This record gives sequence, C-alpha cells and structure tokens, in this order.
Amino acid sequence: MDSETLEQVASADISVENRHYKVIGSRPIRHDGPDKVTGRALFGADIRMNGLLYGKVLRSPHAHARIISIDVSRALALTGVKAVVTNADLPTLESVVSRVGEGSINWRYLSSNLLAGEKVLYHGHAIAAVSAVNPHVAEQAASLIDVEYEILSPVITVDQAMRPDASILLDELRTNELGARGSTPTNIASHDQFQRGDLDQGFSAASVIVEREFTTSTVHQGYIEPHNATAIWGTDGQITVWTSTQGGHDARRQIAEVLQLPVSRIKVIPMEIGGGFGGKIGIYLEPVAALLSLKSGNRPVQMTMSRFDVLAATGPTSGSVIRVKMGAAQDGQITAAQVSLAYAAGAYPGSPVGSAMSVILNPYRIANVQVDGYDVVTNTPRAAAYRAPGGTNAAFAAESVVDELANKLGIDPIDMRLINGIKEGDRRVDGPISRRVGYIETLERARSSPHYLSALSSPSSATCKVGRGVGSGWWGNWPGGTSSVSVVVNNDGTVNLIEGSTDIGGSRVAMAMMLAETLGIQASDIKPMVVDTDSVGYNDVTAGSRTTYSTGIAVHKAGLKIIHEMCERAAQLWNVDPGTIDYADGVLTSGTNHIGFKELARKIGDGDGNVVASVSISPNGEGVALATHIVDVEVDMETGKVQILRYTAIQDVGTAIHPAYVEGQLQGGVAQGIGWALNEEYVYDAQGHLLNGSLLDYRIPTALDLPMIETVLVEVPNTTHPFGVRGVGEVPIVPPAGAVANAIANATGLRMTILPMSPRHMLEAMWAQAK
Amino acid sequence: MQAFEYIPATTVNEAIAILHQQGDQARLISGGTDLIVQLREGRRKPKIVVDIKRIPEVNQLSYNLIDGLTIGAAVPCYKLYGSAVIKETYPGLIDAASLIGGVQIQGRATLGGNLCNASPAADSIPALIAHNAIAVVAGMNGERHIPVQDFCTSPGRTQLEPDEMLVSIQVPAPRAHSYGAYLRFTPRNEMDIAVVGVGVWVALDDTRVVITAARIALGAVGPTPLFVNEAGASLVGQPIGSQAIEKAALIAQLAAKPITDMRGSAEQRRHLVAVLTRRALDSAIARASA
Amino acid sequence: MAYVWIPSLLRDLTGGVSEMHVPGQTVDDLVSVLENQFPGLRSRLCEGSAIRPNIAVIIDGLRSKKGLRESVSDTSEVHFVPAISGGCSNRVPSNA
Amino acid sequence: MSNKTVVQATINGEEVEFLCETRQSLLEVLRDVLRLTGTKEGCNNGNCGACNVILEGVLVNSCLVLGVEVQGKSITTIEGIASPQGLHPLQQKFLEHAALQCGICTPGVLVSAKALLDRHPHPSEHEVRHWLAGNLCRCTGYDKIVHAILDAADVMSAEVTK
Repeated sequence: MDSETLEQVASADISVENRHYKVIGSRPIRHDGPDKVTGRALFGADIRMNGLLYGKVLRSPHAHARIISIDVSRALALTGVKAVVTNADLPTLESVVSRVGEGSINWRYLSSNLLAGEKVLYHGHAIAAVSAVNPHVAEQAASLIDVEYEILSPVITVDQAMRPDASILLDELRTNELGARGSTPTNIASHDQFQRGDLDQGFSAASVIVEREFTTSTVHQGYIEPHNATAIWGTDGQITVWTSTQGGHDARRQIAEVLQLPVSRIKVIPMEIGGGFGGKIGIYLEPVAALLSLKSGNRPVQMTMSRFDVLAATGPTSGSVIRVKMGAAQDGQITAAQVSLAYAAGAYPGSPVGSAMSVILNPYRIANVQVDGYDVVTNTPRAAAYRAPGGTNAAFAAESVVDELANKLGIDPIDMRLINGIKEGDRRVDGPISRRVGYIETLERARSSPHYLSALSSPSSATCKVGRGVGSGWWGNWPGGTSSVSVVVNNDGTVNLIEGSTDIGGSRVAMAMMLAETLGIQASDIKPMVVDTDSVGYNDVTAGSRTTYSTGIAVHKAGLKIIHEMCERAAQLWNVDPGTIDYADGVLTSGTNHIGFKELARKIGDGDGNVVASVSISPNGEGVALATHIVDVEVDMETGKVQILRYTAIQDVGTAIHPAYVEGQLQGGVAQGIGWALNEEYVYDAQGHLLNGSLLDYRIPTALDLPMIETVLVEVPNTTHPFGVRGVGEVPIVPPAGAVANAIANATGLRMTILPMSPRHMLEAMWAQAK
Repeated sequence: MQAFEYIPATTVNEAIAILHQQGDQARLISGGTDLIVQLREGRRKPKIVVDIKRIPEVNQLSYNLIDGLTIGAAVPCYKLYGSAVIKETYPGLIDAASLIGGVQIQGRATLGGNLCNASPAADSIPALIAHNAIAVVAGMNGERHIPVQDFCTSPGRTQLEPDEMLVSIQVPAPRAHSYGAYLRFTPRNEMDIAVVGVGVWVALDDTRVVITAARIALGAVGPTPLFVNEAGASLVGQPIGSQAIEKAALIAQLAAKPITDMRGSAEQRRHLVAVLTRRALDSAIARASA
Repeated sequence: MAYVWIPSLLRDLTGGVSEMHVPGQTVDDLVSVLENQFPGLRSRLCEGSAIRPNIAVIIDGLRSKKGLRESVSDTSEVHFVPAISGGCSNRVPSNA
Repeated sequence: MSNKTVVQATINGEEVEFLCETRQSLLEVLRDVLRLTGTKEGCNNGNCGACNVILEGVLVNSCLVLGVEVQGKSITTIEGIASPQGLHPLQQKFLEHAALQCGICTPGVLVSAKALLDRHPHPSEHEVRHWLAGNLCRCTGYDKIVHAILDAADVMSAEVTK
C-alpha cells in the first residue's frame, strides 16, 4: 500500500456509526497504572542524580515596580552557593510576535516573565535565581539578593486597568483592533468583534430582554504537582532538561527561543506530569535551571516551585467582566444578543478572550448578534491556558441569562435550549456553519435522565432551600496539531508504541487501545511509551483536547502501515502475492494459509529486519464539543453556603475509547467547575499582594465538598477521525458555573452575577436584594 | 528553612532550663503542624527546637469524676476522639478536636499547640474557654494555672513567660445535665480555617428546662479568642427556648470585634456570630436535655 | 467564487460590506482581490507575508493550517476570526 | 550549614539509618536522603496530603514531621503498601476503577485509604470522603477514588470472612 491508498484506507474507515469494536469501549487497566499506585512512577521532581544542585527563585514582593538595581554579592558570598542568574543572563530578544499554531506569543514577554527585566509586573514575578548545594541554602541565598525598587501603583482588575488614568504596565503597548494599532499607551492589548444581523431589529422582535453584568475572579488550574525542572548544560554545549510539561517539543522550542539556541542543542525529557490543565504549556523554570547549570560548572540543577510560587507566578486564568444583553420572543426564540467581554491577561497580553467570544453564544442559533472582546493587561500573573480557556466565565454569564429568559417566558430551561440549540447546518455566532454536533442529543438525554425526572430532595433544615439548575457549554477543540508516533513489532508479537504526547490522564492506554483495535490484537500486547524530544518526531502539546484525536489518528495510520508490512512478510513466507492476503482481527489469510499476528511476529524474529512504522500527521478535523449539565444545590439561607447535592454531566463524546477515563474527564472538569463556581478566587490587597497563596486559603474542592458525579456519554462520532473521536477533556468545565448559578436562582430567587458564589458573596447578594 | 538545633527533652525541668537559658531563641515542638510551617515560612526563627513529646507529663490523658479531664500538652487530637469516655463526656471538645485540619493533621496536632499558637481562629480555644478549661503551666518558679479564657494576649502571643511551658490543660468534671458544643463556619466542609467559631457550654437544672449556667466564647472575631461572659450570663435562670437563645446570640454578636480579611468580611462575621451562637446553643441544649 | 465574510472591524474599509463573493484559488488570491477593492485591508489581516498570528482563517467550518497558501474552492465560505488560543499566548505549536 | 544527626527508623519494615539535618522534614528525608520518591510534595504545608505516610500507625503529613523526630519510629510509605505477593486490594481497585488520572496525588490517597481501612474496615461513603478531605485531587472529582476504596473495603472484608 502506498501513502495514497493509506489515506483512502483511513478515510474508508471513517464510517463509524454502529461499528462494533473489540477493544474500543472496553476498560483495560492502564499500562502506567501499576507504577503509579506503587510510587515507582517518576515525576519531574523525582529525578535524582550525583552532584545535583538545587535552585531557588527570588520573587518580587511588589505588584508593580521598576527595578533600579540588583546586587547579588551577599548571595554569592554564602557558603554552598554556586551561581546566581538574572535577566542580564538571558539573551535580549526583540519584540516579535510569532504565529504559533492557533495561538501567538511574544518571545520578549516570555523571556521577561522568566526573569524580570526593567519592571516587575506582579507580586511573585521572578527576578533572580540561585543554585546551591541544598534547597535551604539556595533559599537563604535568594533572600540575600538586594533589589532596589521604584514602586508603581498597581492595577489588579480589568475595570481598574481600563480606566483612562490607569497606571500603564507596558509602555510600548497599543490597542490592536484587527491590525489597526492604537495611538496612545494603554492596558487594552486588543479589541476584537463579531457582528452579524441587526441588533435593533432583533431586540425589537423580543418580548423579553434580560441585561446583566457579570464579574468573575482570577482562578488557578490547581494541579497538585508544582512546576519543576532539572537541567544539565553539558560541557559539549548540549542541554538536557527533565521537566513536567504538557509537551516536550513545545518546551524545547520555548527554551530554544529564549536562549537563542537551535532546538538541536536541547533535549527535553518529559517526565510523568502531575496535572497541567493548560498551565504546564508555558515554561517558567527550564531555561533558568539550564543557565544555573552552565554557571555552576555544568552540574545538574533542580528547581521546584513552592505552592506559593505556583499560585503567585504561574497559571491563573483570567478574571473578567462580562456584559450580556439578550432578547427572546414569546415562543422562546432568541432574537438578539449583545455581549462584551473584558478579560484580564495578567502581566502580558494573551488572555483567552478570543475563545471566550466564541464559547459565550455558540451553543445557540442567533441571527442578530454583536460580541466584543477586550484583552487587558493587569498586575497579576500572566494568564495561562486553563481547560477550555475563557469558557467557564463566558458560559456562566450567557447560561445565566438564557435561564432567566426561560424563567420569564415560563419555558423549561431544557426546552429553551432545544428551541435555540445549534444543529448541523446552522450558522454559529462566530460565523462558520456548524458541522455535525451532538448538542440536541445532550439536551434530549438530559431531559430524559433519571436526575431530571427525579423530584428535588427536601431541604436538610429549616434554614435551607433546594433548587435545580441546567447549563450548557460549547468548546471548539483544537483542530489537530502535529502528532508523530513510531511503532515497532517485537519478536514475541507485542508491539512498542512510541509517542511524544505527554500522558496526563490516561492517554497512553487510549493510544494502545486504538492501535490494538487497528491491529486486531489485545491492548495489553501494546507497550505505549512517551519518549524524549530526540526520540520521536514532533508532537504538539497535550492540550486543546487534541491528543486522543490527533495522536489517535497517527496511531491508527501507523497501525495500517504495520498491517501492510505484515502482509508483505506473510506473502514472502507463503510465496504468494501480498494483494491476496486478507487481514482481519489480527489474522492474516491467503487461500488456505492463515497465521496470527503474534505467530507471524515470532517467525519474522529479529534476523530479517524488524516490522516498524513511523507516522507524522497534522489533521484538521476539529470536533466541536457540547455538553449539558444538571445540578441540584442546597443553599443555607443563614450562612450563604451552597452545597452540591447531585450532579449529572451529559456530553457528546464522539466515541469513548476508554469510557472510564472519558467519565473521569467529565468528573474532573465538573469538580474544577464547581470549585470555580463556589469558592476559588485570588484575593489581592489594594497594593496587589496575593493574600491566599496556599492550598488552605485557595480553596479547591475536597472529597467532602462533592457528591458522586453522574455521567452520560452521548456518542455522536466525529466523522474526521477513524474511530469517531472528539476531544472530550475541556468542555466539561464550561457549564458548571452557569448551571450552579441557575440552581441557586431556582432555590432562592437570587441571581448571582459574581464568581465565586462564595458564602460571603451569597450573603452580600441576599442583603442587597433585601434592601 | 534556617538551621536550628534539635533537643528532645525528657523532663519538664530540662525543657524549662533550656527555655530559661535561651529565651526567645528556643521554641517547643509537640505536633509541629503550626511550628514547622512557621519555620519554613521564616515567621519564627528559633536557634533551638525542643521536642517535648518524650516528657511523660505532657503525654497524660486522663479523666475522672473529681478532677475532670487532663489533656497533656503533647496529646494529639486523634487520641481525644479515640477515647469513648471523652467523646461521651465532652462532645463539645471533640467537635473542635475533630475539625482541626484533616485526619492527618489530627494525627499530630495537639490542643496544647493549638492553644500556644494563639491564633484568633483556633478551633479548640473557644471550646476550651466554654468548658472553663485551665492551662497548667510550668516555669522556673514552679507551676501556675491560667484560665484559658485569659491565656491568649494577641495573635500568636500568650501569657507564657519565655521560660514557661504549657504542661497540660485541665477541663473541669462536668456537672449534671451539662454539655458543650463547638461550631465553626468555613466555606469548604473540611480543611479550612474558621471564618467564625463559637464554643458554648450549658448546664440545665434537674428538670432540664431551666438553664443554670452557660459560657460562650467566639473565635476569629477579634485579636484573640473572645470569652463573652455576658452572653452566657444572660441565659442563667432562663427556660430553654428560642427567646433566651436569640438574646444570648445578640449579646455575642455585639461583643464581636471582627475585621475584614481574605477569609471573610467584618459584616459577614458579625452576622455569622449570631447564627452560629444560636446553632451551637441549640446543639448543646439538645445534648444536655437528652 | 468563494464567499468571504468581512470581519466587522474591517467594514470601515469596505464601506459596510459584510460578505461578498471573491474570485481566487487561494486565501492569498482572495486577500489580493479584496486589497484591490478596499485598499488597506491586506495590512490589517496580514503581517509580512503571513496572516497575523492572532487571526485564524476558517474555510468551510475548518480552521486552515496553511493560512494564505490554503486553497479555496468556488463553494468555499471563508471567515477571518480571532484565533481561538486554547493555550492563550503561550501555546506554541510547531507549524508556524 | 548545620550538623547532621544520625537517625534510626523502620521504614516499610526495614531498619534504616540515615543522616539528616534537623531542618529536613521527613518528606525531604524520604525523597532526598533515602530516595523514596513515591511520597510526593504538593504544597509542603500540610494542605494537600500528597506526602501522607503512616507513622507509628497514625496517618500524618510527612512535610509536617522533622526527620529527626522519627528516631526509633516505624513508617509506612506508598512503597510499602504492596506485598511480595502482589498489589494491595486498594491498589488493585484503583487500577480497575480508573481512580487515578495524572497520578501525583495517588500515593498520598492510597496511604490515607490504607490508614482508613486499617482503622475502619467498613466505612460509609461519607466516612471515606471525610477521611480523604485532606487529600486534594484535582483530576478525578474524587468519584472513582471513593468507589475504588468502598470496593476495596468490600473485597477485603470478604477475604477476612473466608
């Protein structure tokens, strides 16, 4: 088979509905599981080696200040200290914005975020780093670095940053309006817009209009493993980095750009990663550890962030202010919607407001719309991606308003969404025509679910009220990105699957299952492994719900190549034409000859050339994801505390390769969404100091805060994937805040317009309503 | 973390001698769940850390009808709720001991440490005050007794002299028909710091209708845990019922001096004092009249 | 002719025209035709010889990877939208 | 730099002797001195449970114990949960229920769960959730973790009955 026929085979396999799989849909034990339940799995901070030094970072105590001077002499004088690095050790980069797949990056900003240059832009901004013989000495040395600051006034929220007299973070920044550059210094990095139809006409056709402003707090991904990096700058100039990253090749490119080195000088070894959720795409420590190694006599240097560092200097996703005006006719049709979103990007431009602009109204078919989005810099950590970036805040606003419209019209909230829900062929609010999606299916399954059909439970006490809410969410998964895999057939019939997509939540087993399905063998006979950047072709990050989709296609194609080669080998064995060989369920047949995959592998052995295949692809079949959630809450009217009583997540998952891990994605996303809805927030004082930089006061949900999370997997296969895979990981975090807000409104009559809906904010809203 | 010397003391006198010699340079460790965090964050920088866990007196945990309950300063929380008789007799203390941190914190944390750490939001202190507990303190000049209600002087500071140590906490034997309760409010259901905590204790007459004595103490609404004598006193002689309880709650609320911080607003705290005082009294009265 | 949707922020250049048929084989062709008709439009969409990093070209509902070099058909519908940066500014895939 | 102290302890049934600085936590000793890196650091502050170990039969955060405090004590870490005969039922059930995603909290959760079942062999769902409240997991929403522990408890009590 040549490559063209391979393409045909792949596309011939795309008729996926009603297919009966042997491996896909089963629940085998993940290959990396035993190491992870016994403590043997090696995460980034678990690397130990001879001569290891430890690095620590000095961070800014101020939210906004000019650095006048840095004196490292006292630190260097401390016994046990090997080296100090500052921004002066990094190459000076031009302000160049690179197109990077679907995103963009200004390398100079990335560099200044690693080690601050002229200014510190948030409390916790890295300024210098020290290497020493142990972490305690390194920490002490960091505290001996003397920095002189000129303190500037900070802007923490988008409202503060957008004021005309606001303190300016980046002197060179001008507002970009689709290529038009503003003329005056500003904190508004960009303004984008979708506009279609006629708003006035749309609103005048409405019989009910709801208009509200929503405010949401900065929140963090909250992965339990802190960022870490271990690096050796070898005497030969080769750099080796062990790190926890969502993508080894991506980390390599960022390190190369920041250090102005060719990528071939750098090898990144992605270790097991303890959660990322988008926050471990950008680099923070890797080049710093490498520079410390270079300046410490080429000894290995390990850096691990403290939890405060993680919260103060990595991750968070944007706080936002969102205004929504929406009108609907008596029959429930949404006639017009006008939305504006302002997202805090943190210290450098790049909030997820662009995706939020699509997320906010895309579940619905609306003819008259205008959506404005503003990316605003603030004296808070540079925003990073967080699971469906920008989606949760956006959906909180829109889903609240849709719910309120439904209430006012006396329409059931699921019916309201059925009336307006997007279907194949409908025009999306962000422009394009919708492809096949399963939104309506999720709504129908929600309506007939045991949860929705059940009665609400009675309040547990006289001071409590109970209510039920519904919320939906749309997410435009990353259309693919590049994935590369290699496959080797061992002489005992097992198969090595070599990939570069870091496995955060069980993707290795999913890849093994897809290869097993393709080859007609058992998943346990596949040995999936994630390798370093020198050992496999380029792989984009594990993000954007792309891995099972894109790497899955690569795995499938590699499997087809293996089948092709195995047929060739069988043909030689039987002395027949390869074209006569039929391959099905792991058995090769030609006339009366037949042989199993394993047996043939044994016969081939190692003496006659291995059967191997490599594939690198960049597919383009975005599978849009949609979900509908139902939640029951109990609100203590005296304390304002909201308890989640029952939760059901219904999602179009395309095809669930390993259903348990798909359910896990839904449950995990819901849990994060509930945390965002109820208690998670960055608390700053007026000077911009982060006050709650610990896992005690940054309150992610504990086991006692959540009920079991029921899931309903709706399978509407994605026609661009051989097994119908659609990205599933991100959309589960989109509906929860809206759904919980709607449940609170149902219980109490109170429309919450602020996240988190913490007890304090709940009480304040109740008091305001009582006035 | 700054380097320090670690000395496992085996007698009270040895520990006190070190404190006497070293003054502020020495710090005692029992469970370490506060101290180790403070050392790590550089909030305390002792040169010497004295481990008191091998001293017999600080490990005693005993109860009898005459002396009541003796809780050695180094007894971890889990041992309190591991004892059936303590659980039954002092459920109001157990309420607090089982709320400090999670299970793994309770494996190490002690009420003694909770008291000496003197956090305004400490869970055990309002409960101990409500139960009229006494801190037994040893120093170079012998032993002295300090009512827990007077023990804390400001956030992180106590009446302990630099060369004194807490040996144990004495909780009086309960009188008939008396019980305590502790309630706190936190946004999460566990692993959280009290936005407000309320410890109460009530005694009923033999008919279990009239309140004969009551004590109410508040946490996280002032620089130290706050004993509100008037609130408890207002209940004495009153029949159990919502009227008396509402009044006591109102007095407690007026006594609170909350501030706004990252964990809650002053207004929210003032509001919660009344709610929790009411609920804690309901709970203690229900226990006492059962 | 491909059917091109003009982003609302560029409609000041097109005199309010929001969608139109444009001849061409590639996105680059379409942009050239539009530039001829509405001078200044190319520099708003492109930086040097590429689509601006923060703009995505969507053709028939699928995001283009090749930018200006992407082919279009007579029935294609083309949109220029803010790039959905699932990774914000720091997602750094290879195919620049 | 400070002097080091010799400490003897029993770790996972084996007697060990190590040198440590007084300021090193048990977590640092396990990971950096003894290279038992199965015990994880998530917050170094007692708030996440990733470093949980069993000390003298009691569940503790190893980040809140000094290495020098364990002189003469017995410690069980994640590396000591399985036996030469195979995985502990909890470990087996975690695999079967897909009760882990990234796996960083898993060692601490398993150690907590073992301490729970050692003390309360038949916990209710609420008791499991209460006991695990100090173990933060950001991936799973706890659902499958709770199921796995309840299932393991059933299996273990069935084995005891046999």
